[in-house]
Amino acid sequence: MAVERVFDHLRAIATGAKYLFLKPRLTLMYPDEVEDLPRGYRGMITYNHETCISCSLCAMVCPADAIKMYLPKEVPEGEKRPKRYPGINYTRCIFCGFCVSICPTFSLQHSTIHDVSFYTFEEQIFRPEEFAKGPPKPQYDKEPVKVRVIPDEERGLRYERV
Amino acid sequence: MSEFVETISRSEDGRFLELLIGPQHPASGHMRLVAEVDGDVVVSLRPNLGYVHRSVEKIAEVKKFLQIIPLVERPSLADTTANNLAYVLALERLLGVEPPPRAQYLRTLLAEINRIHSHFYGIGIHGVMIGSSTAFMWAFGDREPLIHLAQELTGARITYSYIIPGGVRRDMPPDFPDKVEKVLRYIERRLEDYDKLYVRNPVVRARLEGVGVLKKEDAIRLGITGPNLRASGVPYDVRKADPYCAYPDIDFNVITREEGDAMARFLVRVGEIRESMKIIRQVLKKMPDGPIFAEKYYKMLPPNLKKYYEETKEVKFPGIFANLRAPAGESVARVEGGRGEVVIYIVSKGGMNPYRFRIVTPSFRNAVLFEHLVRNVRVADIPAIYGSLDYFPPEADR
Amino acid sequence: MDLEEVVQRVKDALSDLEVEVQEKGPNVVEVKVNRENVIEAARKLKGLGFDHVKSVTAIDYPNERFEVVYHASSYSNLELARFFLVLRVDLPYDDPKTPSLLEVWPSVLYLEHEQYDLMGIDFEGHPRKERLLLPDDYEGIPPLRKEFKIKTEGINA
Amino acid sequence: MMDLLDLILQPWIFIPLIFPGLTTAFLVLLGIIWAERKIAAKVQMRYGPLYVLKPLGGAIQMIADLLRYLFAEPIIPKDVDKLTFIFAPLILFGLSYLPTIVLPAGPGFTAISSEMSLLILLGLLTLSPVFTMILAWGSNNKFSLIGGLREGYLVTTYEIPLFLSALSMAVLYGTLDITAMVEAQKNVWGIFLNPLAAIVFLVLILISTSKFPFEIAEAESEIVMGPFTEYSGIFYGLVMGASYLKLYVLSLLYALIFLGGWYPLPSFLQNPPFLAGIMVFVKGLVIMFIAIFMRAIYPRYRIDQAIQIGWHKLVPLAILSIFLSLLVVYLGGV
Repeated sequence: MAVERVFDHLRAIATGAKYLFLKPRLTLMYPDEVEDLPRGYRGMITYNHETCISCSLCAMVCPADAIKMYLPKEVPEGEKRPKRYPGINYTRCIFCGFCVSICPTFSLQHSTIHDVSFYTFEEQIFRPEEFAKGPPKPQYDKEPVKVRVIPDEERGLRYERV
Repeated sequence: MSEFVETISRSEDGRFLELLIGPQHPASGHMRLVAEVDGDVVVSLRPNLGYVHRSVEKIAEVKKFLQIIPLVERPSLADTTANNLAYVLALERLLGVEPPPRAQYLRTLLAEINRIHSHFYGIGIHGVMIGSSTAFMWAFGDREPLIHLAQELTGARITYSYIIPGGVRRDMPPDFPDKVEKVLRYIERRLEDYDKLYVRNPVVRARLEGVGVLKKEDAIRLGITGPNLRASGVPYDVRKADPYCAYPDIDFNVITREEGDAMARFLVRVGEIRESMKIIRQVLKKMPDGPIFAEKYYKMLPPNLKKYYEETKEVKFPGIFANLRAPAGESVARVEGGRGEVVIYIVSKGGMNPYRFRIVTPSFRNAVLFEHLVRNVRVADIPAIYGSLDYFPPEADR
Repeated sequence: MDLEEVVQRVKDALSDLEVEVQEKGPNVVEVKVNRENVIEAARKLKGLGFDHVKSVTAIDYPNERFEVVYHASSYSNLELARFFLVLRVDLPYDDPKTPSLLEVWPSVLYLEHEQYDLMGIDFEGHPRKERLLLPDDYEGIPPLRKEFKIKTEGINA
Repeated sequence: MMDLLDLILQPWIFIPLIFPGLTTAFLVLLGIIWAERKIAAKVQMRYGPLYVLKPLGGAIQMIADLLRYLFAEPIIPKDVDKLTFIFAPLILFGLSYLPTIVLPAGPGFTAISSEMSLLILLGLLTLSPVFTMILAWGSNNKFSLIGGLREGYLVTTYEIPLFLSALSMAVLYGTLDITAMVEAQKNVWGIFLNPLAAIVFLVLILISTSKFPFEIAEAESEIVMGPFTEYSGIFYGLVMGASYLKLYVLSLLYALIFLGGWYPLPSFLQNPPFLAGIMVFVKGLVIMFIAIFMRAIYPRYRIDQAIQIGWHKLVPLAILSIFLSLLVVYLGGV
């Protein structure tokens, strides 16, 4: 029993020592390396104003009240009932993608952008006009290396330069 | 039940020290534990819940049925699929919708991937609570490949919102089984190293064996759930007792242990990781072809969305989903999540919102174990027992 | 064991009490009982093998009644574990009191406490009357009652 | 200029100020904490400190940390006993550094040559834990109090076997002078003559410097930071540095009495004693490396288990090691 315990100690130490000489690091060196996300990643939303039919399903389904229907800033002359268009509030958005899934005209789509920072809360509210311009680009100090994350039998995850 | 009437036994002469562990404490989580210590011995301990209470049940009453899916995921972030699935099962019973077989298998697949990474989360936290930073880093690192798989499947790392009434939101990518197999082989190999460095480490065993013993009859009496119940020798698992999704077709074992101590609870989790890998392999092998969205809702899609769904196997919601109405009635569903059984009970009066929404999470049912197990143990055993319960305060507080 | 058999057993066990037993769904047996009999009924159901409670839910029907719903099931008898036993107690709206089932099922300790905290149901005999999830100094309407309103914003900005 | 150099090279200046004293101790402090984090990171499949001087793997991370400790506001809580709260860390740090002056840096190169140098060193080592307990008491915090008590229990646990196993080596070599003990190991190192004492002493280094698996007094997940819970800024830097200083002293002692000191350096290289000093230093580093490597392997023991290990295992083994020494002496000695 006691001898067995000594071996257990030695085995634990040997296993730890083994890792001193292996190179299986899992760290992704963000922001020097940035994951090249596949299509289908649920990032920030892009909005196509041209195809939007103003059905407001996106606002109705939004679980966080992030999407709301906005009146245009300037109502066109002679329009009795101006159409409302969606705008998004990224302080609330939870990236569930229900709006994208329910949009019948594919006007809302996911981008793969997810790491954007803002200075104020107001900046994160995108009215339809700004929403149509697309999500802001993330700012990096220097251009990051794009890597693809690949499951690997030896290392768990492997990062391959694109 | 006199044993719970007065668990705090304030001494007259001020001999006992009242120790407030948390909420600002390295190992308390989002809760406070009120411990009374006599020297190094804990006389009694009461958890003080509610620090992160958000009243999910009340919010659900003003949310529409589909909007509740992300809401129920929020309380237990490490184990979102269980809550998502339990809610959708209850909702489907209310709506009378049956998802197609392939969707059932995809649900099972995600649930098991989630179970593995939820268990790694629990193992990691348990490790750092008894002082092994390596167990923590390893477990959290090895969680990453699984989260990556889930991300490929659903598009999100943690909050999947993948399971919707009538099916799932998208099919798996074509090369997915290959990637899963690679990750599973990696985890298998790594579990051997865990075994050598952590599980059989004499210090770990000294800290966990015989600590916080939960007897079988106490576990049943107190309604404990999940791996904590099975570690006390009760072979109850919802996947076997009341099978849902693809589990009736899958061959797997319910891991139980008789000891009921912290080590047993830890080992049940390790055993369940191995069983989950077995289940995932079977699911991928037996995965039937066919639709992933119920016929009832598919018919409601306009032609261009139908075409999109056929081409990309990505479900577009029919417009009715924005204002889904459930018939009056009530339904209850339970699901075996990583931490235990999630029970969801919906009372509907036929509107767009549930009339009463009830979610009982495993952590809330296990919270009683703090005062039951942490008595006449040493101060150092508080984190050892806490960690072994895989208790997650936001999940208990909801 | 199928549902009918369970229903029959429950009926037999509760035959001397005023209860209503019915099937509700594929694996749910519902027992309606008034609050005078609830402890007795629970004790008998526990004797059948329903050894723990999974959920206690109080439902508020404003100015009408409260309902307290216990979802019990079994751990020790795995055949019985497939079924939910729903024990339903009606309470008058102005007197939301019911005996606590803590003596029969210790597993309701936190579950009943939570309903006391959030719905204001008085479980007589329950040892804990302080706040559980709410802040200790909370006063006012219990938040799960219908008269406690929370605002939603609607879809228009 | 030459005079100054000569002055510095005098043992009574060189030892307290250069090696093994202040300068080296300070560099070791910076290096060893960095190495601890780096080694743990390597085992845990991550990088550890990296961005401070990236080409060298973040080697000057600890200088950045030191600056942070220096310039952070040292918060002195309202309810503490101010006198003890401020002075206990200073004294603790000073006392942890003090034993270095007894250590020889090379053959005949000592600041204080005494026939009792081993006893002096051990005596000085016992002083610092008292101040850990004092500052724990002065912090007026429940976690500090428990941490201080744990420290007290551990002191009673490790001191007796530590002395016994060190003295067993004195029995073996027939002297209490560390320099003479090294000279006695010219042919065979102490670790081979009395492996039992060597193992016991190594475990005791872990206990007395609060390293894993005996990091009990500071157990973060239990009692936050133990005696040091209320400390911040430079005071925290001092108390943390003190425990590493102790490790440094004990590791050098281990190198001297078990690992042959400056042997197997041939005698013509021993004078001037620079190479000898480096030899001792490298051996000490190996011991420090072993001590910090344990962080990556073990969780921590419970206090009662540690005390049990101390009294049930280490004390009998230490006594046994004295008999082993006697046996070796009887069979032929060194």
